[in-house]
Amino acid sequence: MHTLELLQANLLSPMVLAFVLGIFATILRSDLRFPDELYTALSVFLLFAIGLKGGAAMSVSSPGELLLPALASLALGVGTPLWCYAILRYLGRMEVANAAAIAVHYGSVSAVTFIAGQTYLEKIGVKFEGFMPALVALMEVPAIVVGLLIAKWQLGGGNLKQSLHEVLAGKSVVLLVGGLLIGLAAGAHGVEQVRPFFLDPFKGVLTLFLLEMGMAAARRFRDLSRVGAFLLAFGLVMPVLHGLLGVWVGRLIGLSEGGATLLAVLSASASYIAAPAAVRISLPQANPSFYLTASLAITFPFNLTVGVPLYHALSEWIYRGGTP
Amino acid sequence: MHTLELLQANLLSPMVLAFVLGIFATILRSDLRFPDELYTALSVFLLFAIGLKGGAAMSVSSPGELLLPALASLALGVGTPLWCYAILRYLGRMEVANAAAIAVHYGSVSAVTFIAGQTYLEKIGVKFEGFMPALVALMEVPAIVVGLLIAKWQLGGGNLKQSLHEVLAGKSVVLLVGGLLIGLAAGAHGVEQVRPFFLDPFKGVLTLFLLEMGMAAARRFRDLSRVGAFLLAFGLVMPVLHGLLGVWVGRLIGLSEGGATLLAVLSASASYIAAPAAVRISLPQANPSFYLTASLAITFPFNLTVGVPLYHALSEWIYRGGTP
Amino acid sequence: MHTLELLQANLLSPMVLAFVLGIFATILRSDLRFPDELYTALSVFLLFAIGLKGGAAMSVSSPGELLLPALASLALGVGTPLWCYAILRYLGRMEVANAAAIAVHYGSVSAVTFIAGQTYLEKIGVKFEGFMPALVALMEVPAIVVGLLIAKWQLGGGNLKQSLHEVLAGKSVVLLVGGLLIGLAAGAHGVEQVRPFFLDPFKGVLTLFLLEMGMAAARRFRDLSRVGAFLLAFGLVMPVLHGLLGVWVGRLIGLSEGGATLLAVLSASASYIAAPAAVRISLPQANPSFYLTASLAITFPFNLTVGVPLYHALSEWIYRGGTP
Amino acid sequence: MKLHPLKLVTIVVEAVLDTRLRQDLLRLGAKGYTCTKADGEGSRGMRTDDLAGKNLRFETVVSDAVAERILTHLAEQYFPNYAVVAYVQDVSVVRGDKYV
Amino acid sequence: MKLHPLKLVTIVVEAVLDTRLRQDLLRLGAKGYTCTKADGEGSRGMRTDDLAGKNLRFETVVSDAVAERILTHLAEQYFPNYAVVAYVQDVSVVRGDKYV
Amino acid sequence: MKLHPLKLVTIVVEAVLDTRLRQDLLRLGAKGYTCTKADGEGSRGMRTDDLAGKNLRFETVVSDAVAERILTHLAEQYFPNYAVVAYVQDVSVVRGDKYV
Ligand SMILES: Nc1ncnc2c1ncn2[C@@H]1O[C@H](COP(=O)(O)O)[C@@H](O)[C@H]1O
Ligand SMILES: Nc1ncnc2c1ncn2[C@@H]1O[C@H](COP(=O)(O)O)[C@@H](O)[C@H]1O
Ligand SMILES: Nc1ncnc2c1ncn2[C@@H]1O[C@H](COP(=O)(O)O)[C@@H](O)[C@H]1O
Ligand code: NA
Ligand code: NA
Ligand code: NA
Repeated sequence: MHTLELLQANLLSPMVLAFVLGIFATILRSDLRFPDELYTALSVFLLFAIGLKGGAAMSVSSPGELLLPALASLALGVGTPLWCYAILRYLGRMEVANAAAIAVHYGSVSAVTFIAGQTYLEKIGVKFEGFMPALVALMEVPAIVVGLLIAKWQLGGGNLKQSLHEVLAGKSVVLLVGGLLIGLAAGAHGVEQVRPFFLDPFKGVLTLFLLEMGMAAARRFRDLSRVGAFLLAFGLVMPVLHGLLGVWVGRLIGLSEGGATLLAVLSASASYIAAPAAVRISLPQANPSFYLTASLAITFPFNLTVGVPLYHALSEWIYRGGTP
Repeated sequence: MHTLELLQANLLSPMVLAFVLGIFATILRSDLRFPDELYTALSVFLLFAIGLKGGAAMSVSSPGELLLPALASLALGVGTPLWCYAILRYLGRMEVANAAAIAVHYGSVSAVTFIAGQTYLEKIGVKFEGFMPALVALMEVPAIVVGLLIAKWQLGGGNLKQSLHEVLAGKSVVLLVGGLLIGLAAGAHGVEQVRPFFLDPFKGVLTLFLLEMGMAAARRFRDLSRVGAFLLAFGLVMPVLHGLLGVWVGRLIGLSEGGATLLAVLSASASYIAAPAAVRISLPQANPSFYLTASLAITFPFNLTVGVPLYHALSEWIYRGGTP
Repeated sequence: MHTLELLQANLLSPMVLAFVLGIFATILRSDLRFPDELYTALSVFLLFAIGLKGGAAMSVSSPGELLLPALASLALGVGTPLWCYAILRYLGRMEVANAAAIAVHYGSVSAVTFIAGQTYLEKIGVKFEGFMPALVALMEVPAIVVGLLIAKWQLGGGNLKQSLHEVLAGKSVVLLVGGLLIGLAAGAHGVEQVRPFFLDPFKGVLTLFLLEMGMAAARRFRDLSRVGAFLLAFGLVMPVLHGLLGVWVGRLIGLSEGGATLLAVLSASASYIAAPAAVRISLPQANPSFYLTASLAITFPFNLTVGVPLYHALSEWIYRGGTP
Repeated sequence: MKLHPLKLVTIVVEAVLDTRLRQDLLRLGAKGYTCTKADGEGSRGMRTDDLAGKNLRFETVVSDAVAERILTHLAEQYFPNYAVVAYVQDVSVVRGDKYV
Repeated sequence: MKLHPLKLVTIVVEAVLDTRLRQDLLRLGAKGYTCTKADGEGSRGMRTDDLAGKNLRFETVVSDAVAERILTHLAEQYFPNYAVVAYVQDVSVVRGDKYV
Repeated sequence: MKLHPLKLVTIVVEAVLDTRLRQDLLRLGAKGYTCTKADGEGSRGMRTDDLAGKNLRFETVVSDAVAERILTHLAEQYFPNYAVVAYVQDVSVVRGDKYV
């Protein structure tokens, strides 16, 4: 009951409702469009702000605390694409390029899903470690390397170095890590100065952003039939398994209940910004209909609506000794 | 005296002054330009925010209250274009297409004028019904249908179905109604979360938007001579008549003094977003110089500066028994 | 020690750190880009907001107070390009067009440097006169006239009238002066209404803007080798001399310590918006690599990081009778 | 490299015709098109672009027959009442079969 | 459909020449033009575009005589000191009288 | 005014190839290029543009040899797997030496 209430609260938050509005706008063939520039501006804001906030939080914690979570994130980032590839290739009988491409997406992470998870925890009053945003940056990259290496090993060709540079110097890593470092250097007091721009309006900006995300996801809906039942199931089941794994690992390395929830959210999320760009450059024979539709039109909506509250419920359940 | 003071206060508000600055920037041939994308972003913000706010207000009122005002709005939306057409065609001796096109604009409403009216009332501390933004959406559409039907009936041709879809699924209706529904579903408490982004900065965003509107209106000024004295008079007299009618209807159906003022503002306002797009598609033989100049360069500035305080003064006068 | 602490505080402010992040993003060849439209939107915001704030502050001061500072600003605006030209032409042996072009830039002012200075003073709690933003507008223009006159006199040709119009009706003057007049007319009370949009988030917007400025400055870095040691020295020494002069003049005309600091910041700053546009139109034979690189890649970063705290330290030192 | 001769049709229209023109082009036989935002001035004094967006510039590589069809369609449907400009050029493309 | 041969002049200039070039084109006899935002690289190393906007790409359909006049004007006024590129092509238009 | 015949190569590609194509063009001998943002539809159903930006439209004035080289490069490197369209036209320019 408690979980259901929280689920309902999540579904009725302005953020999730805006996402749904975006879906409807597209289905109704509305002429509502966000200019690309607005989309870029909103994403710059969100990534930089989440970095700033995390950095300010980290500035009061000791660097040693970060070690274990960092290692665990890297391990998750390396492991996830491996089993995803195996499942897609041998269970799903997909071509090498497509299997590797999708593995990259599910191994990497979605910053917006993370942000939605963080906003959810804040709203229901659950604390988490300040360094969590640093893990977003850490988990974005390894899966891309692993997935592309698999493809290279199976197919030959591909330019791993170029796509590594593209991810590491890509705008999401630069803004997130840059924001973190600025938050760290300026400290909580320094970040306080820019609170009315970067922190207070954060949820509102996220709402507007999710409106656009809803439209983008819905534009992919017509590809849903093309991707087939296997990928649909994959896009719904893998997040839950990865979520469970995330909570379990989080507990293992001593994260708080909230921190474990966010690690679960990260593991469960699939990238749709950094990964698609890297894959399109380095693995162009993979069909974007598969990886983008799965990540953007299946897994993202699932995580945003049901996943986040679910992972938190799992975390709560595990942390409170398996009793609901 | 009291009214004059309020008029002065309105003319000296940052919003109206920004509109005047926009006019001057254009007259001085400044290179100040707002990118289209900024204009779009600001209008997305304003429409969605006004919807959210209205929805949150409606969430604490009973649905029954909305019935009478909704019916009255629809009646105004159907009636206004009828008499506007008659006046323009037979008194103004305009061509069918132009008369119908202008009737569409004066029968439909301007969301920004409404927003300016609402902001004015809030500033001078006059309360109004929470559901008023819903009426904006309701009053935007009927006049477009009626006006285009007149043109179809007189001229044949035209694609009413397509333009109906274009208005109903148009961005202003989607954002306004979408915002309303989200506000309703999330409730006042949910909307509170996004207050620092959507509600607190509202007047500032409106100020920036009106700066751009001033530039757009002034670009139309050179067409003023072309439209002729009749249309100039029409653009100044009709709003006042519609304003009076709006107050009177508002009182009749039991709105508060503030609610009646806003109904007057809506009736008096002329559309310059939804209507032009619909008319241009469905009635392309009508000359945009006429309808856009009248609505954007005559009626909008009039309402923004003098109209809004005037309609409120009328409302006050009527509600307080006709004694000033 | 005290000064060093303040310098450090400046260097670790989110604004300066964002500038540094921008530099790194470019050096790392990140794909992070701000759309032109976002840059325009941010600069519209900053210029208009600084005007509004200044206007509101001026609305409670007497017009007479402005006379002496205005005259002094004009004198600085006329004098600066004269000696800059002489130094560049005869000491630096530059061509007439290039010397005149650079003189224009160093005689004119940078609104963003001013804004950074003002933000710095506010943060360390030093008061200044409300009319200072008016001086930005006053000091932007004369140097452009003087510099172009020199070039015209030496080279013939050039269209002074056109470029005067371009500066006077240029977007930075229109927004700054327009904002000032609106602030004046609306008064502190009127401006209070738009505080959550124009004033509270100001530092945050500046942070984002400086991120973009850092990228733009860094894109100029590869031209640094081309401009030569003389211009490099010029770009570092002149600001300090002009800063000293500014403090001294400020004291002479009776400004407060903070006011003198800001006059120093203005004198020390080099234009990179109004001046380049005017020079490019009227003096196209001058090489933009020289004037833009000097102003954007040398002087601006210097002022932002070291200059502002330095000019304040100078001011403090002079105002407190030469004892640190 | 073998090149195939085809036609490039460029069309500048007011933004209000966006959706319609896209549908028209594909319906009339174009296999694709490219669209950029534009502004401009022309002989007609009609501007609806103040707040609703500016012009759009479409270009489409097509066969001679489809080019003819597109121009005829524009001339009948849009030239009389809308701000539209269109012109045709010869182009050479690499894979000719992609466009017909 | 009867087509008329005309010239298409395409001009890419730095953004600072915006207003000027628009006026020039109409004054030199063009009946209209279309303008899109662009960026690019060229042989000159001069970039003022950092903060003041990028290039603009103008295209105008004109008679041979006007094309000639525009090119001459560009060559005299702008080529020496500004970042400008211009080229001419043959085009066919539907209503030839609209452009002359 | 003396005009020189050259080739105009127009290339529409998905935005992900931005940096690469700029480098390619200069390396293959183009002395400059102009790039505008675009969107469009084509025969392939692949869209990565949802969130990562749309198409880019490059145009470059080059000699016949460079045009040939660019088209061959596109055909080998990008046609098989990317959304790319390219076509060539004849153009006349004022200062021919600027482009070769
Ligand atoms: N001669 C021309 N050359 C290029 N574009 C033109 C020309 N005339 C008109 N246009 C474009 O077509 C649009 C509509 O023109 P018009 O129908 O003449 O008002 C203008 O806004 C321009 O973008
Ligand atoms: N060969 C070329 N083809 C197409 N556009 C060019 C070419 N060369 C230069 N441009 C464009 O013209 C602008 C100015 O070039 P430039 O004067 O050579 O520096 C560049 O920024 C490009 O947009
Ligand atoms: N026939 C065409 N004419 C003009 N542009 C085209 C054409 N076909 C495709 N394009 C452009 O090239 C891009 C990729 O096309 P495609 O590879 O066919 O999917 C599209 O998004 C369009 O912008
Ligand atoms: Na993941
Ligand atoms: Na009305
Ligand atoms: Na200066």
